[in-house]
Amino acid sequence: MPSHKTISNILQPTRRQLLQNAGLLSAALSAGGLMLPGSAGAQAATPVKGGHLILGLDTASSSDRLDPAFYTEAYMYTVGFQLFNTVLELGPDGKLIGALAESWEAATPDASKWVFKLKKGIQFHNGKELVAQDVVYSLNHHRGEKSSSGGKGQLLAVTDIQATDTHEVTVTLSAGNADFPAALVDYHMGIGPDGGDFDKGIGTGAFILEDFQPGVRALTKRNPNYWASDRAHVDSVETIAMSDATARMAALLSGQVHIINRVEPRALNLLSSRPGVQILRSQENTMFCFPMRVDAAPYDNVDLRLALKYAIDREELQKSLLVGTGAIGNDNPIASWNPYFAKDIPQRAYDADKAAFHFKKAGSPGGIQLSVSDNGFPGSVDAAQLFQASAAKAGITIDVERVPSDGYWDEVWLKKPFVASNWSVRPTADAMLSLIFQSEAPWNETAWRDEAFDKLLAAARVELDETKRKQIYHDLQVKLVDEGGELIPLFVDNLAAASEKVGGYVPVPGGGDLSGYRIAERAWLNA
Amino acid sequence: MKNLPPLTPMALIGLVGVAAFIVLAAFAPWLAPHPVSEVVGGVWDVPSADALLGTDNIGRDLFSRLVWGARVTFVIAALSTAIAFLIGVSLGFYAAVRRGWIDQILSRLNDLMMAIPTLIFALVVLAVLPKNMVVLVLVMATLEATRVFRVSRAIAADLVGLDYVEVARLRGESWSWIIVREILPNALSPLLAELGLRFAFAILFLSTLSFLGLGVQPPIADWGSLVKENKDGLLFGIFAALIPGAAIAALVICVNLVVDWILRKTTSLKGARRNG
Amino acid sequence: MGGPPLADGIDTEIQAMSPLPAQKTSGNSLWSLLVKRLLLGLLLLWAVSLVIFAGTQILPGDVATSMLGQQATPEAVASIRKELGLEQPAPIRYVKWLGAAVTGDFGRSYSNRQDIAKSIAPRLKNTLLLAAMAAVIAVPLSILLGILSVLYNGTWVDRTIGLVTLSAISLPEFFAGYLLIAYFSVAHFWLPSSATVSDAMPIGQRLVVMLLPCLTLVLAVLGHMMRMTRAALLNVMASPYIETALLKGLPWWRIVWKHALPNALSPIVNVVALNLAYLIVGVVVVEVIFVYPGMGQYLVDHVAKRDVPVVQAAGLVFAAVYILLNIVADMVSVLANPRLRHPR
Amino acid sequence: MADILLKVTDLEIKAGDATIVDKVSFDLQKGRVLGLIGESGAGKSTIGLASLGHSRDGLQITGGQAELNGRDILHLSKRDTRLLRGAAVTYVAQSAAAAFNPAHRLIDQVIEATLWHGLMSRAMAIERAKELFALLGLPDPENFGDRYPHQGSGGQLQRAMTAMALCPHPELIVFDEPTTALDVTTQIEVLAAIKQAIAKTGTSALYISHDLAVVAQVADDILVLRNGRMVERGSVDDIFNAPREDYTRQLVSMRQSEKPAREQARDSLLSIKGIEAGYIPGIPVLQDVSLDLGRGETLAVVGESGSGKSTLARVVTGLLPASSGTLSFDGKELANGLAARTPETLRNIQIVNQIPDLALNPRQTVEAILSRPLAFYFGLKGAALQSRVATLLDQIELPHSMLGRYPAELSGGQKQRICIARALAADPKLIICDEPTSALDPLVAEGILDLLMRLQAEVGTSYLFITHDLAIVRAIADTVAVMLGGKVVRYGRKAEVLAPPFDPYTEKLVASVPEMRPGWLDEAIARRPSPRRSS
Repeated sequence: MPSHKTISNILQPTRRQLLQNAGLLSAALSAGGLMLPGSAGAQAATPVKGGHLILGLDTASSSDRLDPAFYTEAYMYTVGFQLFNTVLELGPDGKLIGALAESWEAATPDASKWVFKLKKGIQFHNGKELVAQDVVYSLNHHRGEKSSSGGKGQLLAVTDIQATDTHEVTVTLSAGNADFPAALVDYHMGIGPDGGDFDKGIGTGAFILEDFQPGVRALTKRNPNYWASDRAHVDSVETIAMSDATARMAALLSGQVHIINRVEPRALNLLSSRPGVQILRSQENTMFCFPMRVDAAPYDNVDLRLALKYAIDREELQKSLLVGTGAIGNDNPIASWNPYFAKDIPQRAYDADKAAFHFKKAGSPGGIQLSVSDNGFPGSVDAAQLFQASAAKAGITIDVERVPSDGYWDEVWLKKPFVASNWSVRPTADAMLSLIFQSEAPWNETAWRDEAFDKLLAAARVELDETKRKQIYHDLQVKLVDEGGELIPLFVDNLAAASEKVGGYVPVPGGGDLSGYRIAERAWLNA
Repeated sequence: MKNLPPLTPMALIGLVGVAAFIVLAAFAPWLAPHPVSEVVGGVWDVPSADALLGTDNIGRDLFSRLVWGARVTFVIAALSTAIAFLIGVSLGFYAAVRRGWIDQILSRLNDLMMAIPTLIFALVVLAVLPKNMVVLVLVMATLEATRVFRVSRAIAADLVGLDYVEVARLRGESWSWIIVREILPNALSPLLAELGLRFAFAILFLSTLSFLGLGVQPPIADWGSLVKENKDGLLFGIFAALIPGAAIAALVICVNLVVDWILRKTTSLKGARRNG
Repeated sequence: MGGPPLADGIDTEIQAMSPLPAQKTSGNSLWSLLVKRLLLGLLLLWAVSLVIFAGTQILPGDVATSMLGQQATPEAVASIRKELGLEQPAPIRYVKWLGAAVTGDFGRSYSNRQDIAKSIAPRLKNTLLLAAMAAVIAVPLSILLGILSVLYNGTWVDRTIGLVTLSAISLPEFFAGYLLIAYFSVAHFWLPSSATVSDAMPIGQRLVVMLLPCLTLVLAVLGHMMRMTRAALLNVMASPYIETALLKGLPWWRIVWKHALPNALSPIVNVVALNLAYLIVGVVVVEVIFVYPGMGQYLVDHVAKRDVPVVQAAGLVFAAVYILLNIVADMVSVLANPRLRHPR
Repeated sequence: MADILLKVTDLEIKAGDATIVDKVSFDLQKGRVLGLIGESGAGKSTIGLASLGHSRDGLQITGGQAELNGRDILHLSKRDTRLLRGAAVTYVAQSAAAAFNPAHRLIDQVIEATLWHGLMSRAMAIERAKELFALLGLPDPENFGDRYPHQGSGGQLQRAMTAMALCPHPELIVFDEPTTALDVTTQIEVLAAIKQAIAKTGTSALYISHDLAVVAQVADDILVLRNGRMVERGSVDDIFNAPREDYTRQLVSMRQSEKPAREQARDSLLSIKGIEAGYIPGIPVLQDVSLDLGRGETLAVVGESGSGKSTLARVVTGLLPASSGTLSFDGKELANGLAARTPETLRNIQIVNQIPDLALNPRQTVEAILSRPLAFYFGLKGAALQSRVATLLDQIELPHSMLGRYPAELSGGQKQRICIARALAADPKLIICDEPTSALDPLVAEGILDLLMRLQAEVGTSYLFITHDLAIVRAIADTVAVMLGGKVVRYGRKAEVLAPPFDPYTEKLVASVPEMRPGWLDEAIARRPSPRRSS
């Protein structure tokens, strides 16, 4: 969920939280999971113990809280996963693996009741042993009217959570859902001691809180009796808030921090050209897009949409924005590595004539206003300018309106008809499509309402025949590419950088940046 | 303008620099080889025939960006400074001429304005209002007006005491006449200097606002935005990244040189000349 | 932000800066004068509080909704508004807020429910620390340079000092900051580029870490103060008593030091105050570039979050600092002025 | 003659290519006082400073020598010049109030040079200073030095400055118009003090002044300068009894004119009744002032600084509203305060200020300055306007070529004439003259006075004439009011006021006016009864 944070810009919690949840929900759906190619520098080598790991991360805020319910951004995810564990985790292969739970299963055939068996002998930082009641308490933390937790959405279907044994938790759902366990992977689902205050940061995590200054730094030291013996290599971790991209790079280059996130693609080559720097890449992790609301003129005209799709120079965008990283989009929300990706749809390229043709066909309407701020996606302002220029060559006038990053997701996104937006890519087609293109989806940013589409989507979810299923997804993609309001020029790799001393990085597909934000317990420092 | 000191080399440099800037701003459409946002090369290409100063962070011709940027920078800085002076000088003079409670009220209000942190003011206002040039100019003008008020009031306060102003009052002249005819002409040279300094300040202030993302809107960019766009390059010693910042500095220096020249004291170190 | 007000070497500014505008009525003792200034300052501060409160009321977007975001059901919004006391009319909220503020209670942050006073304190401390460090370097240095350039008025020394300081103020702060980083941190690994200080940090290391941001600030304020010092001194050097001193056969340095400086103090002190205020209030850019945990960054975070109480608190603190510094400056220049120190 | 202390030969000083001092030669014997006299621009101060090896900025000593005890002091090294100044040669500046550093106590400044040159120990220096304070008749000599400059009066400071000059036992003191800034009554005190001090210490001195009458009292010899050239040099007696040059004769014969006294007062134009006024509430500067000015007559208000005479003028103009009392003008009640007055009233009361430089807007041409009132009051335009302006110029005896000039391009006298013309332009019944001549050189001043008198004769304007100079009163007044401390102490027709029996103050005032003859001071001092008060 990259959202370039300039200091004047506010990152809207709500949207991101729920997107994250949705993302993980779907991540879990990839129970047939697939390994994503990551490009981590030092993987193979054997872990080295000890050392003080320093992270310089974007998106911290002085209003951050340790309570997982309020996490909204990479910075707190990374800090939170140092302190808290979740019941389940996403493995490097994208599969669900047990964390605090050793096993889990549906207790009823209709999957409306789930039983989680917890590992024994796990201790909280305060010495208390982990029991079922802690999990019950921690999960309930996200439920009920008063809770304003970002995890709330995950547990809406939950009707009851019981400690059915000292180390057994039983969750009852209003309706069957084979994918429920995935909910417990979510960043917000950190487990704390029963009745405890989450803002104290006491969990079962690999690291124990030493010092936390919101928006400044978090210092943690290794948890001596951490349950996962193969993790938590460094003695202590310092997570420093660095909202300025240049400052982050400077810190890495001057050896003040070991790892930074949110590397500007433009700086990538220069950065990687520096000795002692490795790039940590999570491939095609994010989709950059210009959604058009198909219910608003002039975008309600399919030819205009086509015109604009042809009028954007994707290569140029990739070259200038991503400096060759990432991949070119084809107005298709499904990433190329996805098994259901429709390879046969021809890649759309910049074509001024076609654009002009469709534009005329649409009656050459005026008043095409693209509202962007760097909150839409990093570089979206530059992208909009380039789009403007290339469209102009096709005789299409785009009026770029730069809106304040501040309040972008509140007042612009989903409100203005033509904006910039970004999505973290979901591992499964269903997740991606139902998230954005279902008629009733809250973030249906293109106002795409198509009953047939919805039906097919629902059908696919239960279709067990792979070929049929593949066909359905294919048709859906074709429809979106040809008629959809979503203009998707780019898929972006999440780029982080680290000193070459850092080992242990593994990309976690669908889990987001920095080894699914668990870099702290995975990384070690080579001498 | 009368009684300016003789031209010094430094002053000459300053004048030339400022003139050059204004020319850039005025003739941007003719001077800029490329449109503002046209991509002509790779990221941070070295200078070439096509891109005299190399290309910027997304491969646009830096020279063209600079030229267009000069225009934006100039327009905003000049406008805001002009407005600031319109407000600041008229109020400042009025306060000085009327003295008494009018002066007190205006001055205290001004103190109040100055006590409100510039930063908060800019942040709040620019957050509240739509980000467009008009708002930007007005915000900058308001903030600068307070400083202008302070100085121009001081200038006028000195002149008001002079007999020829009293004579005018005795004649029954209107305040406006006294301000325009008796005070303004004699305040010109310090005001001119102040104008220069405010203009320089406006340029820096604007660039800071742009750096904070509160500034100029695309596709145009002021010099401050250019620095911001290219700042990453600074770390890697990219030539192009240095230019916009250097340009701002050079311009501000030139303005100050001119100001210093206007203000050059004829009074000596060794004591004022008295008759004898 | 945007560099300190550049109004170098204008007599008029010197006068504009002269202490106790208008009311130079001698006869009233220093104490009554001090009290007068303090009361005036308080009055001003109160006025500022009004303006700030009013200003923050017009921040866009409803706090409650932006806090709840997508989950903002009317009921939830209502309950939040009640919880925050937003349903009360503004005047009442103002009075309550001010009443609490004078007791040092700025309420709790909307966004993270934390006691604002508590969270501001360390940030303010850091900001003050950085400002102090910069001032300790910049003030003596600029005054020294000012004196030097007067001693060597018109010579190459004077010109060089002038040009260097001028260049210093002419560099946009963030640009200067990045240049320093690029050179001292990235090109050579001499100084750390980020200044994330914490109380755990040993003081020595703290200072090292703060060196670059400090240097940037020094560059920003040096020129203004130096040029003002020079202008004020030159101004005084034109007065008859300097000639008297000259005709006593005193050497140049003594004339400048003993006869000119004491009489040029008031404008100098005032410009120093102005710049100190800037160091404290206007450093957000530097804080961002050098990742320094000070007030500015804190404030900006919360403005973004429409965290009204925080913005109000910060605004008030900043204003208080500004006003206090000015009062101090006034008093110092009063003390420097025998007319007011020893009334007839 | 006896051994020569200072010998100046063919001294030439230039500002750029303008010659300020042109081939001036003189010498000064030990123990004697040479008076340098001349109007502004005569180069007298420049010569004075040259004898300290100093030339003000923009001036260069381009020729000649100045030898102190046979040692050339014009071409010394910086260091030697420093050693000379403040030790062998010292300086007393015109305005001690400005020439003392406000930041330091007087004593420290008085002994600074002495200490710096290591001439005596601090204790000794302080002792010496105290003696000098006593010698110069300063109050409480023991502690006087602890005061700051702003705590002393003009006269006291001027004496303290003399003490400062005497402290290091100099061989030569340069007095640069030491009494010019003082009131007559103070001037006489200071003069006496200086004269006595010089006599007692036997120091030689250059005494620079524009006022021959003053110089005559202190100097042994006089050097008359004009436009940087020597006019005449001789002993005081020669200069007075046998002046060789016309210019000298003019100087000597000045201040003789007197306006014939009119026997009977005319009907009243302006009458002032029980006026009380002040700047700070509760502290009245004027108390119960009642005066009367007849049509076409001149009411001279005389008094020293702080007597409230200028305040009175401000009340009449309306710039300063009176707190009580009434003004009536031309039979009608005169509104109290500017705002309340009709344009007609404003037109009828005009003012001529003390310092013409401040009274003329430097950014306006003579034509603009003179045209404005004509356009403002009478709406004159075009030809009518021009011809009226022309006549005004004629009235003040200035060529029409002046029209295009800016004030900076005029001499002091010309400026003052323009001010008068501006007042005339309004065709007023009353012109308030606030010390219109005190900033001018004597001869120029006389010219202005004559002009005013002539205009009064021609157009019958009345003058309210503020001055500190009795000689001027004699020359222009019909009625005289003597003011002291905000009160009128003596008021009546000139003849009565200036004739005995006097009230003590007026007597002192009359006695203090320097008379144009040597030895006046000694007699005046002798005549004074009481031991010298500190002024």
